[in-house]
Order: sequence, then structure tokens, then C-alpha cells
Amino acid sequence: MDPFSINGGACVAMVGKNCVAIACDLRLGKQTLTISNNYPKIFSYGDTYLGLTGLATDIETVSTDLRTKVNMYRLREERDIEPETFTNLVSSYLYQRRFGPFYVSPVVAGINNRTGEPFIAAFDCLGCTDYSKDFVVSGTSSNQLFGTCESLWEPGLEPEDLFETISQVLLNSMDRDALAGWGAHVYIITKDQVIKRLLKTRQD
Amino acid sequence: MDTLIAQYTEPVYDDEIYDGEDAQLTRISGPPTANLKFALPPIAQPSAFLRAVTDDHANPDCPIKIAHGTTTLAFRFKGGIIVATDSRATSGNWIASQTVKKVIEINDKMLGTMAGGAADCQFWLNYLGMECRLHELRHKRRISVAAASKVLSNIVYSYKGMGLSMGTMITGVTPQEGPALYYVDSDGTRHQGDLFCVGSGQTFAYGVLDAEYSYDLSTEDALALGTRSILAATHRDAYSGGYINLYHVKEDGWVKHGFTDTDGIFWKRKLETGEFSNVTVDL
Amino acid sequence: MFRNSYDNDSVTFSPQGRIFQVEYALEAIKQGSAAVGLVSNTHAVLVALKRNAEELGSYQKKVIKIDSHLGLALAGLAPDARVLSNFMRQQSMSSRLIYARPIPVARVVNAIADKAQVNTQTYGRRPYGVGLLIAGVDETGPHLWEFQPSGMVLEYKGAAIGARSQSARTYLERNFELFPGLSRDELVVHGLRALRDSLAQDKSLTSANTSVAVVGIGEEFKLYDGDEVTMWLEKVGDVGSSRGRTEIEQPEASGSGPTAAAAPDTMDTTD
Amino acid sequence: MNHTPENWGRPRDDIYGFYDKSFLQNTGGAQQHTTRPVVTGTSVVALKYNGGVVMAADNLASYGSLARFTDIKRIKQVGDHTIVGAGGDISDMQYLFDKLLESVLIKEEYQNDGHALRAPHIYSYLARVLYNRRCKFNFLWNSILVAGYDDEKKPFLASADLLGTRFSSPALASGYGAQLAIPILRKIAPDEASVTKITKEQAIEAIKLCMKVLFYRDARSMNKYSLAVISEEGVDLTHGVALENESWKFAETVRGYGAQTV
Amino acid sequence: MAYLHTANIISDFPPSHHHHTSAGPFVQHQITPYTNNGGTILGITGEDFVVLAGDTRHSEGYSINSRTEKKVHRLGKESSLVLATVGFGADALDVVETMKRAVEDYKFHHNKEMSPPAAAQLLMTILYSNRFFPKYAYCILVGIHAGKGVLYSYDVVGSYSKSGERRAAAGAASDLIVPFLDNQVELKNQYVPYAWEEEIPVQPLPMEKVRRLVKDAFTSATERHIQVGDGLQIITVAASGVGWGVSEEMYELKKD
Amino acid sequence: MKAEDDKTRILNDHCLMAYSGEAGDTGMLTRSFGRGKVQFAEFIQANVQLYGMRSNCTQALSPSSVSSFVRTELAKSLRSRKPYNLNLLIGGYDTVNDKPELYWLDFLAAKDKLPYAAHGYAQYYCLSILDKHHHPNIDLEQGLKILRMCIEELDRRMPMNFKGVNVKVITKTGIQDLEY
Repeated sequence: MDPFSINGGACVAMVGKNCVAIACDLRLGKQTLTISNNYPKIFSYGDTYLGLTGLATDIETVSTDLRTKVNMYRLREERDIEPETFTNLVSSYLYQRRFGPFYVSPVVAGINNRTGEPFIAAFDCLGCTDYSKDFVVSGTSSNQLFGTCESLWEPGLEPEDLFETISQVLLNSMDRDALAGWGAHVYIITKDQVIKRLLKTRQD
Repeated sequence: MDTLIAQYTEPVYDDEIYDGEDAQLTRISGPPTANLKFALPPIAQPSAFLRAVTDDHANPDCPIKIAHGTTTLAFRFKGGIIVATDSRATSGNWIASQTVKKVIEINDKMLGTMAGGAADCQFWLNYLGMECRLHELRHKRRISVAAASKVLSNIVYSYKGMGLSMGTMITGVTPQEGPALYYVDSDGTRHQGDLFCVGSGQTFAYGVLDAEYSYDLSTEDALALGTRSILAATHRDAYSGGYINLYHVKEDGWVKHGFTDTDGIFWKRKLETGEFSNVTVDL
Repeated sequence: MFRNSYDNDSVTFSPQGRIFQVEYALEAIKQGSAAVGLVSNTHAVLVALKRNAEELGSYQKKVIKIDSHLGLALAGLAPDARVLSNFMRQQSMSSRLIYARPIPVARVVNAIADKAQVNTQTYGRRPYGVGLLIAGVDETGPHLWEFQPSGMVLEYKGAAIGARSQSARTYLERNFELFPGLSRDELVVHGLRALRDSLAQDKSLTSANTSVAVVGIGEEFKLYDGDEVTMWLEKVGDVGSSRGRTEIEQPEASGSGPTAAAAPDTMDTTD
Repeated sequence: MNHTPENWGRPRDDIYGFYDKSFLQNTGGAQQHTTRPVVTGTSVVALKYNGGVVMAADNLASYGSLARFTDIKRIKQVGDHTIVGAGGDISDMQYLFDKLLESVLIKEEYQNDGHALRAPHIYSYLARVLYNRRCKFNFLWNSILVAGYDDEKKPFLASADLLGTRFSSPALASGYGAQLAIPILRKIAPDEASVTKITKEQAIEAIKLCMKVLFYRDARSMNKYSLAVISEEGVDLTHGVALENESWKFAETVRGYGAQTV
Repeated sequence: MAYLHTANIISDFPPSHHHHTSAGPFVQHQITPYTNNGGTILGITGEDFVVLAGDTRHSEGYSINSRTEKKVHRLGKESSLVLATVGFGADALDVVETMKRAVEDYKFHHNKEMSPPAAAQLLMTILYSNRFFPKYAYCILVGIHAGKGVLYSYDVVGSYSKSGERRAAAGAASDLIVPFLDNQVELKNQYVPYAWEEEIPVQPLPMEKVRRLVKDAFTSATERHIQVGDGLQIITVAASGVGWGVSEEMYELKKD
Repeated sequence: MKAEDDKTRILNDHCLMAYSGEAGDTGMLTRSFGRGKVQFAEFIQANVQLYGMRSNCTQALSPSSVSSFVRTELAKSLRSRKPYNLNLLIGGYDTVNDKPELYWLDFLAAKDKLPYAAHGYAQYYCLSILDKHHHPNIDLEQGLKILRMCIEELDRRMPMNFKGVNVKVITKTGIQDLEY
């Protein structure tokens, strides 16, 4: 079975006006069977947020390994890691496993503390990085997400509008994918605050 | 006589295209299946070929994905028969439709449920409706559910091994049988029974249904149990979901009890009766 | 009881070299009501006289569309015409499917000619009892063909079949030089005038009993019935039958001629 | 029928045997390498121009990697203004050209009623034959280009292949031509409108350039080809046209090809 | 029931399967009789009209065969029926031609146009008659029925909803477009602001909104799917009084 | 119930682990791996006890820590030459936060904390029953009633005959065997 579609899941990140948003579904399944409806796929490393979809075991492994590395970074640098730096870390970390990769497709979102610039990026399972300016998607609903993002996203959205857009994109994409859904988390990240919301979604 | 003549008169188009049997390929006048002539690839194992191009589980990127996945149930009780199904059709992990009518009204007294290949069920249950009508005309009385289910199982048995995929329940009420329920599938299996759940979500439905089923349920409880069983399956089974088709078959025929969205029912059951405690409502 | 002993089947010649069954078939055509066809440089027209078995009944269909560029008018046994037209539709549709080309009129006419000829040479089969006027347009322009149950088909500038069609032919023979340059409507009017000449005594062309079909270069085959034909009927002038009248036909002649017992049209219902 | 949850409704191995992937050999890509075609012809290239069509196909028939026949005519004239070019299995091509097309043409002329089969009619006929054979799993292993004039006297160019796939475009090329020649041709004929701005000479020159590029890069090609130019006057079909100003000097510049090491 | 032997060919040339290399009457080819020619089709109904659109790119693998192959076909000059097919080009065209013949045949025999529900059922029987050798063609059939726009969409072997649907998409980028349609046409996941539970009621969309959605859907699909692009063909069938009108427009799509 | 059929291992006073083969595991295969499953369980048991002893056993490993430790071991084994092929349920009572916790791990080392969980075919039949009848604040007696419903359902629908069940309860006070 294709490791990327055993557990299922979806993740999307978008850029707005001086803000970014990242959202994920909450399902952990084993092919047809839904095991858990409380399995978030977004991890925070200071102000940088990472979304991981794919094989659940690798999601845990990658997220905990990166947490260790980021903590070491914070101890050494005495500051939080910037999204751009974190992206390079993720990329090199994944490439170490070039010939036995982790079956995950990561997504990074955050705002650079010094420049205030919103930043998002996405990777394939070997760490090839896509520095996109509008949106990035990952998971078993990526086709659906690409379609809805491409038509619903527009540049320069205010945080609350970005929240509406990313929520509609994620929900409507999940509802067309059998392996993703069962609840969703949305993070709206601005320079000075992060709002995390739980969305009420279909549970079928 | 005609073949004799055919040899001497040269039809206008007699070359590569019109040689013998191929003529029907291009000259389709009447509805092609009126005489049930199925086109078959003239190779050694047509069914192996069909499986190669359509089995999306064995090969997720096979070219043709036929709509599958479902949960359907039916059970007899003192008030007649409850028939309930979900409404989702998936091909691979893609949800092709959320609004499929999986209960097919064979006639005003008999229902058939759809599980497995959507086209197989639609076509053959529609065909069964025709056969039942012919039976009525020939015998001046309505066909029994036993006979109708036998007709269907005989038909699909004749196609056994060719690739049909169908798990259906034929249910109805007749004077001589009372409420009757049969399970028929595309392997030709046919069982009579009081309670069946069919489809990729059948185990989840069985879980809830078996625990609280009894022949003496009131109609209202029976309808609620049927709905709740389907809801259980739509929640846990990825390939079931959408709306709940609910029917109640009584002596004077079936009554439709709506096509209601699982979204509404789920949150009502969760917030009011505290079920589905695995679903979080807080961060 | 038999006129002779040679007319039981269509494979036995009489001493004079005639096949009576085929001739009887041609007679059957004469029992049907008249149909006239004529063709110009740009259009082909079919006009036909429809009959109804009784006053209450609807009128028998005389013109059948085969394809968007092709149609026919029949006289004689209508069921035979239906069988032949279905075969022609098959041929025409297959040409469009296989060659993506409207079937050339000559091809389909030859096809039914072959079909008809078989019936005149095979024991146990009777010839078709219907005559057809096939009008159509293809890349070589408009065409009018006449089909006879003998399997004989011939292209015409103007043709007429059915009851009293000879007088219609006489009209056409007098006017056919005009046809090539005529406009579409003038062509129809000439057709109607020819048809009128084939009317039985004290009968007249009305919008109820007249069918008109027109096909032209850049104009699809279209059948006109009922009040769609009145615009042409008005231009015909005297729509009444001139049979039994003394003076030569004047376009503006009015009033009806003396009545004479019309021959009972027993076969009409067979159209 | 399988009843396990994740495999519900799918065929069961004990009834249908194991999943046999061999039926799905060529899930994509134009070039299908199978044992079936034996002696094969390579690309056919064609381009519309203002008032006509130019088509070319080399005269080589390969037997695997052996240049078996060097005088094969892969373009046939099938009417005053219509030509058919074929690539793929040569025996099937010969069957198509000499048996089918000949009998269709003869039957048409035999009618002698002023009608003639033009390009769209021949194309529709051949596409239907190919599709019918595909439905019987008895493929005619070819891809054909039909060029000529349509019913409105406008240039006609269309393609059909062994599966019966049909399409039409101002510039068409089968086999390797699709990868190598099409970019060249689409530079001057990106769409239908641009066809009116292409002269006959420009079209011939572009086609000749394609034949040269194909000879450079296609290992089953040859420097002698048939060239057909369709214009109002009719079809000018010449075989054995030699490749012009063929030069391999460019090889030095290609890194990793030849002597240079840097 | 169904014939299994190779068709017997009357005409004189030798039965073609003789010169196959392997023994036995059947020959196992490595080639599969299907390919995917890409492209996407999309249909949306309004109150008294229906729009059926399709891109005009015809591709195989990474090559663009043609930029101008239309996927949306009218089934008869006087019929409001419009059929769009996508998937394997040859099967797609074959289904269209079969339907065109059947509609024309019906007109001859019944002297009236085939009604959309009848055409829908006929298309199912045509597709299902190939249940064991499927026509790899996804179909969307639309027309005007009793003054209303109706739309039916099919899976490859003929499963369809008899009551019709409001909108459907099929083909290579259908999974990019359908969730967008769920959101914008069926207004899924959209609630009346500040009314906690109340879903926005769904009304048929006006013409210009439908056209905008179709264009948005195809520009988005073109961005993210290599098999979609080049041109957009939109056919609109609108009921007007007792009859109906049909119009076709072409738009450019990115050619990359 | 014979002792060796007991597919659970006590990891520490407030933490118990149960294991089962992957659903698709045919008997033949498990015999070669059979020793492996028990061996893995005891390996985990030994390490958890070792941790308890080493840090002057003031503080036993919390269930969540145990589950993370087990998950890491399983994840390492997944990409090793001979991966373990077993699914685990880890139940424990977190004495610090004073609440019971249940962890579900599959043979791929996917892990999640759940109010109720199962492995093998029981998932397909019992999870829907638990969805309906379970509430966060039910008492032991109600819990057992639901467990009985689940076992009856398995008995009714599962093709194999049921030799009986082994029931363990983990509470604040520790782990007890329960007569079923």
C-alpha cells in the first residue's frame, strides 16, 4: 500500500497581508478505519509552525527529532529559530534519509521576527523545497487543496479574511477526500499573536 | 434464404468494417442492451483484463476507477422492515459523490439496496423491476420477494466470474410472505434473514445494530436504530458518509423517511446525548 | 380466372418477354395518389397529394425525410416505402459515420435499386409495390431520381408518379426548360401546378391534402404541411382540377367545371 | 466478491486469479515497445500552410535496429488532393495502403458519379478501421496522418493511431517527431490563425529542417525521405529526396559526445 | 450471451490472427487498449439554463497532440441535448457518435426529439453494454427539459443519478474543480454569519455567476494540471419561452 | 485462562501493556515471529523497570513517557532488518495528574491517546459500540457492561470460536485482575 495514503491527512498554509495561516485536519486512520479524530498534524517551534502529513509514525519521528534540533538551536543561539532557517534544517534533515526516506510531506509557515515578512514553504519527502509566495498544500487531499486554493486565494488578505479563506479551502477539500477530515485546526499567525481555532466539521 | 441472397448481392459497404459480426459495432439502431449483448474483448481471459484495468485496490493507479464503497442495512421487526443506507460513492480515495440514492425502488412494494459497483446495482435492479412487472403481467399477481431475489441471483450467477460487483438486499411485503428480506450478491449467494448489513462499513453497523436489535422494536425505535447504525458506519468507515436514505416497508408498500445529512444528526447526538466522546470539542 | 399462367411469380417470363408481377407492381403505384418532383440549379422540390380514407381520418403520409440532405415522396404501398426508407436511412447514417460525408444521392438510389431487383429474380419474393421520387443535394448539386419496383432508377429534371400522373408529366414536359433558373418558390409553384393537373374531377389542392418538401444547396431537407403550404397555393392560381373543362387552362380561370363521376379511388387507402 | 473492509466489492483472488499487471504495460507515453510490430517505419511529419499541406516521411523500414529496407514509400496519394502518411508496422501499413485504401478508392471511382473521397472522408474511414481493430484486440500497429482539403476547400490535416485516438492540429508529427519536430513546427504554426501567414516555401523549408533534426537524433531514421506538397494544383509527391546541408559539426559543441573531456 | 470467439471475417483475405507469432487462437498483447488523453469537462445548471464547458487540449503522456480538440458536442441540430466526454479520446468520440446516431434515429422513428431523461437512460445502457470492456470515457449530458436545465453525470460503466444533478466535473482535473464547485455552487461549509447552525440556502445561480465560476475553475485547473489548458469551449443551452437557444463561445487558456 | 495466553505485560505499578499480532498475520508467519512478540514485550518491561530502579525509584515512568519510549523502540525496529509485527495498547494511571490514560500503537509505531481503543478485527466491530455507549465519566460497572456488549458482538460476528477473555483494570491503586 502507498505509505502516503495509509493514515491519511491534509495540511495547507497560506500567506496574507503581514500574516500567515496554517491548517490541518485531525484524522488518524488505517485505510478505511478511522482510529482517532484528535490527531493534529501541526507542530510549533517557537514562532515557526510545521505541518506534517503522510505516514503517522514518520510524522511523530520527524516532529520529535526536529524538536530536539530546534531546542539545541535555541540553546546555542539564545533566540527562536526563524522560518527560513528552520526550512533549511528540515530540508537537510530529510535528505539524510535520501535512500530510505521518511514518508512525510512537510509544510512550514511563520513570520520572520526581524523582517516581519510572512514565509511559507513545502517539501517533498526528500527535502526538495518549494518557496511559494501564495499557498502550499500537502496530504491525501492535495489535488483538492490545489484546486480550491488556486481559485479562492487572493493576495493581501487580512488575518480574519485569511482565516475564512483557509478554512473554506481545507473544509471543502477534506469533504471530497475519504482519508482526511474529522475536525480541523487553523492557526492565524501575525507578528504579535497566534490564534489557534478548532473548526466544527463533518464527521463522516 | 437471406444468407443465400447476401452472398450474391454486394452490400454497399462490404470491406474491413462491415465483415460479419462487426457490423453491429457501427450500426447500433435499437437500444444496445435490449438483447443484452455485452461487448467482450476477444482475448483469453476477459475477466483478468477487466480486473487489471479496474481493480483500484490492487493497483491504485489503474486507469478506470468504478464507484464503490458503501454501508447499507435492512432488518425485519414486528412493524415491517427498516432499510437504511449511506449516500457516498468513492473511486479510490476520491469521493465521487455524496448524494447517491442507494435504495432503488423496484416497484411500490419492493426495494433493493445498492452496495459494490454503483452501475451494476443500478442496472440490474432496474432490470429486475422490469422482470417483476413481466411476472405480474404473466401471472396476474405481484411477484413474491423470494422469487424476485431468486431471479436476480440467477441472473448474476450467469455472469459469475466475469467481474460484476454487487451486494444487494431485496426487501418487500407480500400477502403470502409478510415482510421478507433477502441478501443477494454478485457471486450468486442468496440468503434469507432478519438482519443484514452490507458494504465496507457493514461491521460498524453490525456493532450498533446487534447490540440493541430485537424483533419487538417499536417502529419509531427501529427507525432510530437504523439511522444510528448507519451514522456509526459513516463515522468510522472512510468510504461511507453523506446522507442517510431511510425507508420503512409496511404491508401496503414502502414509505420514504427522508434523505438527511449525517452532519446534522451527528452533532445532535454528540452534543445532546454525549455519544462519540472520541471527537474533541476543545482545543 | 388468371389472365394467363405466367403471373404467379416474378421469375417466369411470358412468351412476349414480360414479367407480369413487375407490371402489376407498376399498376399498384398508379393506384396511389400523385407525387411530383422537379429540380433546378439550386433546389429540388417534391410535392404530393395526400388522401384520407374517410373524412374523419387523417391524411396518409406521402413524403419521408431520409437525412438532412435527402428525402423521398412515395406512391403506392406505404409499408413498402417505410421498409425502403429505413434501409436508406441506415445507408445514409453509415456514410456519415464511416466517411463523415453525406451520402451521394446516386449511391443510396442505386442501393435500393439493387435491393428491388433481387425481388424480381428470386422465387418466392414479390416486387415492392411502391414508386419513389428521391430528391437530394450533394456536392454535385441537387438531384431528382425516380425509383420503380422493377429496380429501374433514372435521374430526371421533373417526374411524376401515382394516379393520373401522366397529365402532371405533360405539364412538366411543357415547362422543364424553365426549371434550371427558377427560384425556390417558383419551382414549388410549378410543381403544384403539375400536381393540380393530376387531380380527379372537381377536386382541388388544399393545405390539408398537399405536402411540399424542399431541399437546396445550403438548405436542409424540410417538409411543409398544413398551412405552411398556403403561401405557395395562393401563387398557383386556380387550384381546382381542370379535368372535364373545355377551354385551355388559363392561369386566372375561375369557377368550377361540370361535375363528372370520379373513378372510385379504392386503392387510396393503400398509400 | 471481496468482503474485507478495505477491499470491499473488489474481485477475489480465488475467483479471478491474482492481479495481472501485464495488461497495463504502457500506461502512458506515445512510444510502445512490444514484440508485435516487426518491420517498422519511424516519424511522419506534416504542416499546414496558406492554401495547402506539406508532409514528409523517410524511406527507411527498420527491422529492430537493422536498417532493413531503404526504399519504403510511407506516403501514399489517395485522390487528387489527398495523401496518407503512415508510421509503425510496415506490413500493417501495406495492408492499409494496398488492400483497404485501394479497394475503397476503386469502389468510389467505379461509381463514376462525379463524387470523390476527400481527406476528411478517408481520415474518418481509416480512423474507424483502426478503432474497430483495437476493439477486437487485433491492432493495426500504425499511426497515420491524413492531409488534403476539407469540404470547404480549406487545408485539412489530422492524425489517428492504433488505439483509434483521433486529433487534428496545424502541425502534426508521429513517433519521435512529436518530441523533436513539433516544437520546430509550432514556432511558425502555433495556432490555426498563423497558418495563413505561412507560404508554401516556408512550410517546405520547415519540414526539411525537421527531417534533418530527426536524422540527427532518431536512431531509426534515414537521410532519404518522401516529400509531399499539396496545393490547389494537386499533390506533388517525390520519393528519395536527399537531406540538404547535412553537417555533424554541431557534435563538438555537445558536452560528453565525442573527444572533449572538459 | 456474448460471443467469445474472434469475429469470422467473410471477405477473402486470410483471417488476420494467423500470422501472429504465438500459438493458439488468442494472442496476448503487451499493449493495453486504453490511454489517457487528459482534458477536463464541467457542467453547471442554472434555473432555466445549463452550461457545459471543456478544455480543448488533447495530450498523451507529456506531449500535446492538439490544442484545439473540442470535447463538448451537440447531439442534434434541433436537439437541446449536449454531451461532453473525456478520458480516452477514441472511446470518448465513439460514445458521442453512438449517441448522435441514436438521437437522430429516435427523431426519425418517433418524429419528436429525444427527451433528456430518455437520452440519459440510453447513455447508461450504451455505457453498461460495455461493462466487461469499458469505454474509458467520463460523460456529462445536459439539456432543457420542461423549461429547466438538467444535467446528468456518469461513471465509466454508466452509473448516474436519475434525478440529475446541479453540477458535475469529470476528467483529469475534476478533483481540483469539484471541491471548488461544492463550495461555490452548493455553498457547502458556508453558514449564515453569526447564526451558529444555519446553512446558507442553495438557490440556482444566475448566468454571469455561472460563467465566472467556469472560467475560474478552468484557469485554476490549468495552473496546477499539465493536461489542462490551451482553450476553453463553453456551450450554453438556455430555455426561452417554450423553446430554447444554444450558443458556443471559445476562450484562451494558458498554453504551457 | 492459561497463564501463557496472557498477552499483557505489567510495566510498572500503574502501567500495563497488551499486544497482538497484525491482523494480516497468518499463523504460519507468527510462529517464526511468535517468540519475537513476547521477546519485545519483555524487553520493554525490563527497560521500564530498569528506569524505575535507576532514578532512585521516587517517580515511576508516567504512561505517556512509557508510550513514547515504546513508540521510539517500535519506530527503530520498523526500519531495521527484522521489524516487529505487533500492535500494542498501553494503559496506565498518571498518578501526578491523577487521571487514567490509554495509548494505541500499531505495528508501524503510529501512536495516539484515546478514550477507548482496540486492535485487529475488534476495531471494526466494537469501535462503533464504544462510540455509542462510552462517556468520559462512566464508572467501572458501566464500563464492564460496555465491554460485555463488545465481547458478545465479537462472539456473534467473528468466525473463530472465542476461548474467553483476560480482563485487567488499572486504577489509582494499581493493576488488578478481574474475573470476567
